[in-house]
Amino acid sequence: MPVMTYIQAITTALREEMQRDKKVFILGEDVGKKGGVFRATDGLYEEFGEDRVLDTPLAESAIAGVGIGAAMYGLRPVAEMQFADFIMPAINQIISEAAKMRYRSNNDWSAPITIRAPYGGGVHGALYHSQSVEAIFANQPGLKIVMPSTPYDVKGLLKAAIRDNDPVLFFEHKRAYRLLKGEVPADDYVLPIGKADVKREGEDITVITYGLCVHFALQAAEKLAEDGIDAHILDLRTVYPLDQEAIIEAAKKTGKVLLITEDNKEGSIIGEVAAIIAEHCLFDLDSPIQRLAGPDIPSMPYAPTMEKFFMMNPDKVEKAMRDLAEY
Amino acid sequence: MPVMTYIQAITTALREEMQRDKKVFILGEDVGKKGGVFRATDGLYEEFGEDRVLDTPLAESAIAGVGIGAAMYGLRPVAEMQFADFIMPAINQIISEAAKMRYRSNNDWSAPITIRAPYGGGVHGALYHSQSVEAIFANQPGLKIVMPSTPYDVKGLLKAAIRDNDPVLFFEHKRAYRLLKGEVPADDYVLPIGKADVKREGEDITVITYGLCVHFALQAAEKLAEDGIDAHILDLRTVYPLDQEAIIEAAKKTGKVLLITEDNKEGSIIGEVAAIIAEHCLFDLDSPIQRLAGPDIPSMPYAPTMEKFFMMNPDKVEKAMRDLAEY
Amino acid sequence: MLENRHRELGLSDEEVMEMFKTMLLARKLDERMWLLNRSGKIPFAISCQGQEAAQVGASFALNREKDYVAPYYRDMGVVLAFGMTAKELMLSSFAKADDPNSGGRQMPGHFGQKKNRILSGSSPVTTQLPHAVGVALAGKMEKKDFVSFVTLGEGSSNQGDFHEGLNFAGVYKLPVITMVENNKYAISIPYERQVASKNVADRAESYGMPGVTVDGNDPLAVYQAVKEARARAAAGDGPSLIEAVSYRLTPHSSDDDDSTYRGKSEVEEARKKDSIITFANYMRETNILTDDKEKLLVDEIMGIINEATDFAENAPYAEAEHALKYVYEE
Amino acid sequence: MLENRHRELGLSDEEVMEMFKTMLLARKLDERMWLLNRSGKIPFAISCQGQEAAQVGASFALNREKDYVAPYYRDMGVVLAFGMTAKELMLSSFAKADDPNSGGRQMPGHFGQKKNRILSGSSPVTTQLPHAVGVALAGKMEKKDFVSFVTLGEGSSNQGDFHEGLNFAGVYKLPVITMVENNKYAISIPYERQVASKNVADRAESYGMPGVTVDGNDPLAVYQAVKEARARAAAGDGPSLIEAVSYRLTPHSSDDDDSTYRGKSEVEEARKKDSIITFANYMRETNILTDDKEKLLVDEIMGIINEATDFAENAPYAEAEHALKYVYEE
Ligand SMILES: Cc1ncc(C[n+]2csc(CCOP(=O)(O)OP(=O)(O)O)c2C)c(N)n1
Ligand SMILES: Cc1ncc(C[n+]2csc(CCOP(=O)(O)OP(=O)(O)O)c2C)c(N)n1
Ligand SMILES: [Mg+2]
Ligand SMILES: [Mg+2]
Repeated sequence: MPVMTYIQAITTALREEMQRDKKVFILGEDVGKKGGVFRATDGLYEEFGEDRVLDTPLAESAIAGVGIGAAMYGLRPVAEMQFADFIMPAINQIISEAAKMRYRSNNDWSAPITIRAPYGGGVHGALYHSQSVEAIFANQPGLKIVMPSTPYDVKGLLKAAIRDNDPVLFFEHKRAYRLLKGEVPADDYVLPIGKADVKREGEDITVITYGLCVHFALQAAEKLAEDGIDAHILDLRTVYPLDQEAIIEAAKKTGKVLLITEDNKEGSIIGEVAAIIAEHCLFDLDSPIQRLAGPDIPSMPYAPTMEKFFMMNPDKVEKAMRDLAEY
Repeated sequence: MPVMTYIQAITTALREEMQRDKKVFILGEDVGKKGGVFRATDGLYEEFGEDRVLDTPLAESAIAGVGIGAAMYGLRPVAEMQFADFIMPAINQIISEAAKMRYRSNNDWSAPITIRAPYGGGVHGALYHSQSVEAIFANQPGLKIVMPSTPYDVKGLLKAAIRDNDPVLFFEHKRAYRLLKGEVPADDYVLPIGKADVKREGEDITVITYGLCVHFALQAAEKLAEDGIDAHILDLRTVYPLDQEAIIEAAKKTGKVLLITEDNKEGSIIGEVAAIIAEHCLFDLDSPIQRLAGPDIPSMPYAPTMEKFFMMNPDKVEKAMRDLAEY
Repeated sequence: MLENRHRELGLSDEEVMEMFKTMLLARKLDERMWLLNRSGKIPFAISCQGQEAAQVGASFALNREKDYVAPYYRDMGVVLAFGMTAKELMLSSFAKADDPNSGGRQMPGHFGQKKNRILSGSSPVTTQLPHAVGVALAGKMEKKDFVSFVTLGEGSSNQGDFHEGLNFAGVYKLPVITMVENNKYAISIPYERQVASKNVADRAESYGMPGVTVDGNDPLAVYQAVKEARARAAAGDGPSLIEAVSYRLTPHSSDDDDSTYRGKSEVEEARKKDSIITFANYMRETNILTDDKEKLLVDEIMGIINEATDFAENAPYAEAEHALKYVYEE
Repeated sequence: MLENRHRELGLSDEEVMEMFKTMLLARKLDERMWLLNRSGKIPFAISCQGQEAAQVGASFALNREKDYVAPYYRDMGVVLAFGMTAKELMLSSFAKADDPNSGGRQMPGHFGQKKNRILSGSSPVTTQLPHAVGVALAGKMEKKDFVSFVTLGEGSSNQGDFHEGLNFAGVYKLPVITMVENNKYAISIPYERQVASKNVADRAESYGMPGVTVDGNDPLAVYQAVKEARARAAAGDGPSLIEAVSYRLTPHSSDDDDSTYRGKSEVEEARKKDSIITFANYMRETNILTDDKEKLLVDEIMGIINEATDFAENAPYAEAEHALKYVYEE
C-alpha cells in the first residue's frame, strides 16, 4: 500500500474527486498557480485548469458565499480558507446560510459545500495561525465538522465530505501536514462522517480525542503499555455532531476517561463529550472525567517558551494518562 | 423600590451610565431617532443628542469594529446588534480583535466595548430572530458573556459591563423585555460579572440555568414545593467564563443536577457546565447530570406548532424537575 | 409620443397589461396581508408597496423560464413574476405546512422555490448576493445561457457581502445582475445617514461594471435597464449594477411605527408617484387600460386573493414534530 | 527644476534627509531580518521592501506627535517614523519579552505601541480599518485635532471591512486617511485577479470621499497626497483614500517562494524603480546627498542595526507562565 503524508492524502482525495466528478471544483486564495500556501492543491491547477481551480480575491465571506451559491445550483465546491483563523469573516455565510439552507427551505434547497481549513499549533504561527476554531461551529445543526487524524482517514473522509449532500467543515491539522505519514490505499474508498474510530483497544483507561492529539495519545499508550497500563483510544474524527454511541461505549469500557483537546479548555468540544458521558453512563465511571486541554488564553503566543507552554505534546498527554490510571 | 420591566432596566442603566460618564456612547442601527426596534434606547437620542447616540449604517462588522477603535482610544462604546442573529457578520471583529486586544498587545491596548443584543425565542421570530448565539463565543478567552434574567440583574450587570475594562457581550432575552417586571433600586449599583447567583435555596434538586429559563424554573419550583420537593436554583448570569465555584457548590448541595438552556442542546453552554461538575464533584452525585434543552435543529420555526415544540416553557421544565426528583 | 415607450422597448400591449396585472396583484396581496395582520390573523407582514414597478419591470426583462433570482424580502413582485402563486404566498403568510418557501418555517418574505429557480433567502441582509454570484459562476462553468439576478435594499448595500460579492463577480466577469431597490429608508435611517456615495449605482465602478440609476416607479425604465444588463451578461460582458429609486410607502414592517422618524407629508408626497397610479395612467393614455378593463382586472385579482386567503387560512400547520426534519439529508 | 520639488512642498533639506534615513533604516533592517531568518535565527520575516517610500512619505505628512496610525504588517517605515526603534523591532523579530508590540506574543509585523499611538494589529487583514475609523470618531467626538491614518494592501481592499469601514467614515465625515499600498500582488494573486476596479482609488467614490492614485516609489508624491488629505481632515472635510502604487520586491514572506507565480524579469524591472535608489538619485541631484554623506549614513544605520540585533538576540524570552497573563485586566 502506498505510504503518504497527511497533506498528500488531501491532494490525492481532491484530485480523485475532481477526476471522478466534473462538478467538483476548488476555490480559495492562492490555491491555483501557487498550489496553496501549504501546497495542498499542488498540481491541480495544472491538471484541471483555471476554471476548476479558482484563485479568488482575498475575501472569505465571498469564498464561502459564492461557493454556497454554486452548491445550491448543483456543483460541488471545495473552498479553502487559507488558515482556520481566517474563517471568521465567513461565519455569517457558514452559520446563517450553509447550515440552515436545507432546513429553512423545508428540504427544497441544499448547500453541499466542503470548506477546508488548516488549524492547530506548534508551527510558530502565533495567535492567528494556530487556533483551533471548531468549537465556534459545534453548536450549529446543519453543519458537520470533520477533523481527521491520519492520512488514511483524511482520504476517506475528505472524499465523503465532498460527496456529502450537506455542508461539511473539514479541518486539517497543519502540523500534521508533513509530520504524519501512513498507508493509504490507492483505491477509491470513503469513510463514514459522524462515526468515531477506535484507534487502540485497551482495558484500563479510555482516552477520547481527535486530530494531532490522537498521535500523542498513541505514543503515550505505548509507553504506558510497558508498565502494564492498557489504554483504549477513541478518535472522534467527526466532532460535530458527535458519535454519542461510540463515546458512551468507550467510556463504559474502562470506567476511567480522559478527554484531550489542543483547544483551550472552557467551551471546547470535549466539554460536550464530558456532558454526554455524565448524562448517559455516570454510574459506570470509576473516576471523575478528566480533561486535558490548552490554557484558557487566546491561542498560543509566538515566543517558543509560551508556545510550548500552550501546545499539547506527548509528555503532557502521558502524564495525564498515568495520573488517570493511578486514580 | 421602583418596579420596572426588563427593558426599562436596560434603558435606565444606559441613561445613568451616560449621565455619569461622558465617554459612554451608543451606536447601532435605528438606536437614535427611533430609539431602537425594541425601544431599548428610547429617549436617549433626545437626552444626549446625535453625537452620543449614533444611528449607524447597516453594517455590523463596522459597528463592532468602529466601536473597538473608539474603545482603544479610551471611549466607552455600547454597541447594539439589532438581533443577536445579526451579530454573525461582526464575529471576526469580536473574536479576532476585541477578545485578543489586551492579550496580543501584552497589556498595552485594551478594548472596553459593550455589545448588547436581544436573543431568544417565543416571539414568532422564526429561524433568524430567535437564536441563542452565546455558545459561538463561549470558547474565546478575553470575552465575557453576560445573560441576565431579572430587571435587577440587568441594571447592575449592564452598568458593570459598561465600566468593565474588557469587552463584554451582553445578551438580553427579547421575550423578557416586556414580560418580566421586578423591583430595581433607584440608586447606582453594580453586580459582579463572573458570579452566578442563587435565585432559590433548596435541598432536593439543583437546577442550573440562565436567562428566561430561570423564571420557568422558579415557577416550576413553586409547584414542586407544594409536593414537598425543594429545588435549589442557580442562575449563571455570566455564561463565559463560568463561575466554577458556584456551579460545584450548587451541584454538591443536592447531588441531583438539572441543567437547562433554551439553546439547542449539543455544544451549548450547559455542556461545559456538565463537564465542570463531572470533573470536580462526580462522586457527590446521586443521579446522572440531566440536560434539558432545545432539539438539535437550526433554531425555532415560525409556525406556532413547531415554534412551541422547540421553545422552552414552564411545563417542560417542571416535568424535567419532577423526573429528576423522582430519580 | 407616450405611446411609443413600451413598443420601442419591444413590449406588446398584452405584455404591458401582464406587467400591470402582476404589479397590482402584488399590491393587493400586500394590502390584504396588512389587514390580516391588523386583525390578528397573521403575526407579521412586510411590504413591497412602492417597489412593485421595479420588481415587475426587472422580472419581465429576464428570461423567466431559465434565469435564477435571489430576491429579498420585499420582492413579492419578483416571485409572482417568476411563478409563485398568490395561494403559495398566503400559505407562507399563515405559516402553513404547504408553504413552498419554507413549509411555514420562515417568516413571510423569506422566499425560495427551487422549481421556479428562486433561491432560498434568509433574514441577515445581503447574504444572497454572493449566492447569486455563485449561481452565475456555475452557469458560466457549465456553459449555460442563463443569468442570475439579485436584489437588496440600499441600506443593505453597506454590508461587506455587497463589496465582496460584486468584486468577485467583476473579477470573473460573471453573468449576474444586481438591482438595489433604493426606497430611501433602511427602517428609520434615511439615505444620507446610510450610504456615503451620492447614488448606490456609483459603487459599480469599484467592481469594474456599469452602474445606472433609474426611476424605480417606472416599470419601463427598469425593464430597459435590466434588459440591457441581461444582454451584456449573455454576451459574456459580465455583471451590472442597477439602482431603482422609489419610496417605501408603508412602515418598515407590521412591527414598525414610522411616525417616529418621518413625516406624514413626506409619505403623501411620495404617494403621488406611486407606480400603481402612474403606470395605470400611462396605460390609459396608451389605450391599454380602460375603466371597464380595470374593473374586470381588480375583480379578478380580488377573487384570486380571497380564494388564496381562505385556502391558506384553512390549511393545516406542519405538525410539531416536523420541526425535527431536514436538518440534514434524510 | 528638480530642486524645487521638496522645497515646493515645504520640506527642508534636513527633513528630506531624515525621510531618506528612515527609508534606508527600514530597508536595511528588513534585509537583516531576512538574513537572520535564512540563518535560522528567527522563524519568520515579512518585508517592507519596495514600499518604504510610500510609508515614510506618508508618515512625514502626518503629525507624528499626535496623529494615530493603524499600520499593516509591511509598515516598518511607518512605525519607525512614529517612534518605534530598531531595537524594539528586533526584539519583536526575535520574539523577546521586551518587544513593545506584543512581548513576543505576536509574529513580527504585528505592530502596536500605545505611547506612539500605533494601534495594535492582528493577522486577519483589514480589521484595522474600522479601528482607525473608530479612533477618528472618538477624536471628532472629543473635539481633538488629530487625524487617524490606516494602511492595507490592495488585496485586502476586497474585504468587507474595507467597505463597511469607509462607508461609516464617509457618512460621518471622519478625519481618517486610508492609504492602500498597492504592491501589485496579494501573495500569488496579481492585481487583475484580485481587484475588479481599474484603480483602488476608484473605490473612493463609493464612500463619498476623494480618491487619488500616486506613485508609491516617490516619497514626495505620497507626502503631498497625504498632506492634502490631512489638511482636509483637519478642516472637517472628512476622509480620503490614497493608493500608493509600487511593487513587492521580495517574496510575500520568508515562507513564500515567488518563483512559482511570477517571473524574475518582472521583479528585476521593478527594481529599477526602487525608491531607495531613485530617491537617493534625486537627493544627489539636489545636492542633499553626497557619497561621503551616504557612507556616513550607511555606517550609522549599520551600527544601529548591529547593536539592535545583538541586543535582541541576547534578550530573554518571556517566561512560559507569562502566557497566562493579560487575558483580562489584572
Ligand atoms: C445583517 C442584518 N442586520 C440587521 C438586520 C435588521 N434589518 C432588517 S431590514 C433592515 C433595513 C434594511 O434596509 P434596506 O436595505 O434599505 O432595505 P428596505 O427594508 O428599505 O427595503 C434591517 C436593519 C438584518 N435583517 N440583517
Ligand atoms: C482575512 C485573511 N485572509 C487571509 C489571510 C492570509 N494572507 C496574509 S497576507 C495575504 C495577502 C495580502 O495581500 P495584500 O492585501 O495585497 O497585501 P500585501 O501582502 O501584498 O502587502 C493573505 C491572503 C489573512 N491574513 N487574513
Ligand atoms: Mg431601503
Ligand atoms: Mg499587495
